[in-house]
Amino acid sequence: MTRPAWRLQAVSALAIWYALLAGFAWMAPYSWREQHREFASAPPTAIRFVDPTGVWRMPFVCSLAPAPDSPGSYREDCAVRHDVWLFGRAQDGRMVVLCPEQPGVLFLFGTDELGRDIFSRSLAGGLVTFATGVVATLVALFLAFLGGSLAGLLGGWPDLLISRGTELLMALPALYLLLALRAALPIQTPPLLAFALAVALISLLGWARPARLLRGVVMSSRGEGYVLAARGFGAGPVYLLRKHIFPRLRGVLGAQAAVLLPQFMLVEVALSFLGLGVAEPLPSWGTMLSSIQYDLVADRRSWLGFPAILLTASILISGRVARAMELRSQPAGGAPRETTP
Amino acid sequence: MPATQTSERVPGWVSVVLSRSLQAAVTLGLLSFCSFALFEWIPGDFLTETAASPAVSPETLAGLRDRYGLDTPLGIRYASWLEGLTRGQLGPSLSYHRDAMGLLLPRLGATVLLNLTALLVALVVALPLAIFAAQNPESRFAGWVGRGMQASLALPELVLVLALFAVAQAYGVPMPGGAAAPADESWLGGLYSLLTGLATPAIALAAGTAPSYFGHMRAAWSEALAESYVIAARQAGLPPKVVRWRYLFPAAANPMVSLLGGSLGGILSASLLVETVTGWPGLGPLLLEAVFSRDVYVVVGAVMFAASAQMAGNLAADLVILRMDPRIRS
Amino acid sequence: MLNRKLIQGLVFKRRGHCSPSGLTSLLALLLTLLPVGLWGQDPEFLVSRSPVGRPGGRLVVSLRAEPKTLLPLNALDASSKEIQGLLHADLIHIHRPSQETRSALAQQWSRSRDGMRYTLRLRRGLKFSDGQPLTVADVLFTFQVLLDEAVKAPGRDLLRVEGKFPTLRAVGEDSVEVALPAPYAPAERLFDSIAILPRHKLEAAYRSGKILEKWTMGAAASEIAGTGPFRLKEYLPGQRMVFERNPHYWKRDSAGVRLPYLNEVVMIFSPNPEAELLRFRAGESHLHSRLTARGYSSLSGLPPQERPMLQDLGPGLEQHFLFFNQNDLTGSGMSALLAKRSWLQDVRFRRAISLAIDRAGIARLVFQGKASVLSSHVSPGNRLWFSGASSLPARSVEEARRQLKAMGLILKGDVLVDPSGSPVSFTIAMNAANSEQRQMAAIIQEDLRGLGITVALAPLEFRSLIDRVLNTKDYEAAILALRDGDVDPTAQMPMLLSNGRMHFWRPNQAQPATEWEAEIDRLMKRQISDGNEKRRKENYAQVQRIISRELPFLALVSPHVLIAAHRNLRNVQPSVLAPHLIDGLDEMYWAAENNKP
Amino acid sequence: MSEAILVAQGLERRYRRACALDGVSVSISAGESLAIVGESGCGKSTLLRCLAGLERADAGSVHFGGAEVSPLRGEDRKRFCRSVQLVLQDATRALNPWWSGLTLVREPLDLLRRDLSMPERETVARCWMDRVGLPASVVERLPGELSGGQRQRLLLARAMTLSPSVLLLDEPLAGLDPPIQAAILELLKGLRSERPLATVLVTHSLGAAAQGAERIVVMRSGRLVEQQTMTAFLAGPQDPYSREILAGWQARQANFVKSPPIKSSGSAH
Repeated sequence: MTRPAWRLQAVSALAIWYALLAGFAWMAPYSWREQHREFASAPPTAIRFVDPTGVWRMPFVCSLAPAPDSPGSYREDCAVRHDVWLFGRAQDGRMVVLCPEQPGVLFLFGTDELGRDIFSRSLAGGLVTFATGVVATLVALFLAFLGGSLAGLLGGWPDLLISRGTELLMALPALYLLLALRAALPIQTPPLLAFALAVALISLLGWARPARLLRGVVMSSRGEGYVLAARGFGAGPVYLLRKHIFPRLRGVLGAQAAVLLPQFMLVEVALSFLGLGVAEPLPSWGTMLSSIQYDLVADRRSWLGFPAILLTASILISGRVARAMELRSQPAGGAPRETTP
Repeated sequence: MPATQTSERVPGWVSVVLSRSLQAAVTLGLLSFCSFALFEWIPGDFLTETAASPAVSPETLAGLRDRYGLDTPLGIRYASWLEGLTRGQLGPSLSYHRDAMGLLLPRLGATVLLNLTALLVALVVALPLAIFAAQNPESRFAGWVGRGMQASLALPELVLVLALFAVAQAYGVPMPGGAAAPADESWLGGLYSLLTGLATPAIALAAGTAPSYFGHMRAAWSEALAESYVIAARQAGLPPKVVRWRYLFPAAANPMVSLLGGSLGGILSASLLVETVTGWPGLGPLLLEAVFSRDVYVVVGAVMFAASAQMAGNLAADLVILRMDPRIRS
Repeated sequence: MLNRKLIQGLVFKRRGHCSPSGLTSLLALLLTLLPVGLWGQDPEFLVSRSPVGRPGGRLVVSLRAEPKTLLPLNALDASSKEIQGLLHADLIHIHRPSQETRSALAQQWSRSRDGMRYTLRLRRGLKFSDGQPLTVADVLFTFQVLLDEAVKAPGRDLLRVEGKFPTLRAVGEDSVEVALPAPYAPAERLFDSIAILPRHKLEAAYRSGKILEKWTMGAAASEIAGTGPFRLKEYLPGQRMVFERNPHYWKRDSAGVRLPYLNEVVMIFSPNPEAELLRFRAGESHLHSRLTARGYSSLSGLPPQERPMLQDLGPGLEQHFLFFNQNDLTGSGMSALLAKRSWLQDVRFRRAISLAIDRAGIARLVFQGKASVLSSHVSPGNRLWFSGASSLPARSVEEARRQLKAMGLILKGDVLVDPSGSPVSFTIAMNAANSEQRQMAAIIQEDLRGLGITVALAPLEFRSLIDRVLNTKDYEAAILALRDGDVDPTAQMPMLLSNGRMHFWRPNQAQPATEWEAEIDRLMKRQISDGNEKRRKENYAQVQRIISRELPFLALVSPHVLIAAHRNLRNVQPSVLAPHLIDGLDEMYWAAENNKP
Repeated sequence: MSEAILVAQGLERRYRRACALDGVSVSISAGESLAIVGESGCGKSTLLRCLAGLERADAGSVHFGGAEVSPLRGEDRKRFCRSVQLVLQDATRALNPWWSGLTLVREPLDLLRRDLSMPERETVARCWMDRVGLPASVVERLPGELSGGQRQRLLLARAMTLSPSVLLLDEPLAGLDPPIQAAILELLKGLRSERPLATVLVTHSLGAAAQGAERIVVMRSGRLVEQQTMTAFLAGPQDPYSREILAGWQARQANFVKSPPIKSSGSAH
């Protein structure tokens, strides 16, 4: 496969992945905040094709009822069947992917402690996690581009200042900045905004590493003969940046974006593990994962790990894009060779 | 020419170290001051929780405030901290009632132990596989190893820790993180408990770094295989073993060494979250606890250690590159 | 995950009222007569009432956090206090399972007729763990240090009665007399957990003003001496502490064997509950006193030959509650809060919210049924003081709607609006590290959505939260938890009195802002100086009634205390009072040889 | 001799410890062709960059048409850039590897001849590419796809688009095969015959210098050791170092009688 085609494929895989996530979140069987308190901690609902008499039927789910003796366990009664429709209409009139006939319930990956559908929450949570990753990546890349190219182009004391500054930022524990931030915000700040600010703050700290990388690229570009030649034609720094350096940076920026996106998504997860993630009832992969930690050990409810699978898949795809982007930082004709034919 | 080169190089090397150390000192100074100032800014201080306890009267609180120097202006506290630093002290831990240095050192040891173990695991797994993959690029196994490494890179540390916990509980494998009590007094029992405690965090960390060693080593090895002097050596009929260890390995080791230098910089900061989640008794849990309890000197001390290690690692990596790359050297 | 128990720090010091039971005095009398001739140099033992056990063995316990200090004077955190119980002993001890006071280092005590003077007689032949004798001088030294203003020991205020401190003097060779500045009903409970310090180890440091720098975690084991059942053997920072049997301990069993039975106790530190549970299940630790409901059910699902001893002790003293900002905010500049004041500070609003909250749902979903619904601030776990006087009206969304309508808050479509037309919405702040409170808040949020009220949640880091509630007062509503150290209502004074610093909803009032707060002040002050237990209980029941009528805070649930111990351990005496298990370590023993590590 | 247009006086330039230029004065007259010869690292390239205004000397000055170069800004600076063009050493690196041949040649025009419209600039660029003998296909090719000689021609074309009065060439022949070297030198000669163009050719090869210049300057460790007309130099240099390199070259000439007169690659050091 040729390089551009491979690159295109990787990028579109990422796009398709998140489009699918968004689409399914839109058509999730349940709302991410709906609490089915009578079905708390329910295991995944099985979609069946064979009824107890051994007859093949259209896909259906059995009627579910809490077991009277122990909380968190449920009994299926397959004498009462509810058909499952692909793309049916839910009670509230929404079009949903998998729709059980009322009053049947269908929890593809079970429910959490409050009886919320994990499948629906994972999809919506993915969007929250993804959005925070994208916001943080954009902010960080913009700052990195600014800082890195300034340091690399100007050299001298601006370079020294920016280089040491980034070192400082990299060493600063971001954690207590976050503590400070949420504590300093007005209490009425909407949770999502507060969280977005926290993420923006992380990216304010996260730009240091890509900035150093970009500075290196700018530095080496600055020493390139063609940049020197352009200066011989009277080119100013803005022209050099725009015409000669930025095209080289573009590939690096793209690769960095693909590297930073999963990194910042993982920051979201880490924040949630420390209890500083997005507030309930808004789901995110981070909050969902941090809340299952104990359950995984205490109960054998492995299906709770569904968001972990989605998260890993997202990072896998991002990694592919990063590698595709790195190839872009080489000219299409291949690097010029020293020898003459 | 070689003579002039060495005489040129040593002063260059020294001057790089000197100027970088000076810059690092300035950065560390700024960093410590920023850390102090940030703590000033965060609402609540060490005594907030004590103040919420009805058992303590306002007079006692004022006394404690005075004893811990919480009302002293920031500048003065910072100055006295710097002064203590010259005597090898990091300031008193408010909750542990002792100098932060004595508190931090054992934890630093644990963190270093964990990171070195993880590094060792990563290298032991990644390098042979990388060499195999480079030597047999067409083999099916190499393809699967490459894919596995990509997956391992994508697997977040925290998810891996969760998975390991789940496995540990499902199969009764005794490998929760952190330090356990040895079952008996013998050194064997101590070692066993140490290893079971190390397993989860070390595996989680190694899984994240091994793919990068694998990738770099595979690339370096295949590049070295294509070098003309290596091809010449093979055509000359040198035994494969000699070619591997005398020709290929040194050539491929170069990028690895600079990569290692870089990862040694993170030896005190790379594992904090994993330590916290698995309960390994390193810097991570202590730092988090100190942040939550506003134990300012412990936090500043830990940050200083981590930042110094980071900068020393960066410097070491640069020096290694300086030494190994003939182009930069001349 | 971390600091999951936000209640850290809100630990109330135990105080209480109880006179020595007749049985104790009789036993003590018998004991003073018996041993003199029989054991010669041996101390005047306290004889355990538990079954006789077999000596030997090693026990591993996991602590949630590392202790911060070995010096009892400095101990503020829960772990340090737990360690203190192993290393040191007090004069009079609150027996945790029965919640009553019992004799400890003080062999017997008497109270003067006016209730102002207590005389405590020490056991004869007491020795510290390093073999040095314990005398009256050590007791006087301990109190001198504790009460010394210059030392600034955090525990000093626990001894404050009516703003003044008691004075001590020696009476004869083996007794001390404690003179209280005012009559104080629960005075005996004051002595619990005041560790008697060895003068020979600490006096020099005290004289040079450096006593608080002694006995840090880095201190050598030989420097530390105490009268507890164990003494320090080894400390590995961040990993574990090892304690060995104190050969000079002052208790024996009824067969004459000196306690403790266990040779060694190892404390390991498991900051995260997952590792703690995994370790316990793997048999690497032997006691678990902080089981969650899930952990409990997972352990009870083990096959019988592996299943540990499990016990649900019922509701503990820990309770979660929701409250609204009732501070007078005029001139504070918090306009958003001021605009909501008219309904946020209305008792009918609180009643409506209380009616709408699904407390049973919280107990069932968040705690898997291992929690009790609260009707007032006194948990049913408080056996001595729970009155049952207040009952909770049944949950009723219709009734809540009626209450809100009566206030002039009406539904417009799906949204409840106040008379000025702006929607009724507020933010609940809670401890970010406490996942249970986050879930409670999510349930409340969903419940109130049914009333048309939009609730936002703001998880805050714990100290920031406390700072907001008590200092800046910039919050609308908050969920907090309290865990009382003792059952006596005196422990609640700083919260119940209107000038109290812990009067969460409106702290430090110069004058009681409302008539009912003034009434509570009067009742609480009356009960403290009253020697008559029945009248005290009546007064306190009245306080409970007022609280459930005015609802300054909405008590939600009280989680059950769930404990587990290795199935071969005997003499395990769990209690709802903290520490739930390790207070009885001196009497615990291993039943079978094969579990003696 | 016509008037001097580019004059350097007492140039000094230091890098860290090493001294690249140590009091160099040289003047270039309109239309003349000058060769600067010396071994690698003697400061030739630094001198050239100082002359082109790309580097500032630590001491001394460069004057162009009577005005000092380093303080020039704005339009004056542009005028100077148009008049004095530098063709950089190492054609591989002097060309942006992402740009096509035409864009590369057009770049100086884009920067300095905004007065021309885009089609006009393209016409000029194509015209020059044609003049230096590049095939039409180069227009769309990337530098990585060209041969070394083609790249060198591209550089020449690009410098010539501005019709400069001084062309500074830094080792234009390095790494090229002898026939191509000769062709490039021929091309230069042709260019000079068409217009008033002064060329400064920096090289370490005496043969190239002898072929491509009328006057020669010999440099050694940052100093000028000899300044002569080419004929006088070939007849008998004054400086012992110059004599040494001339002798070395002549000896090699004798060894390869049959080979073309310019034999350079890499044997001078």
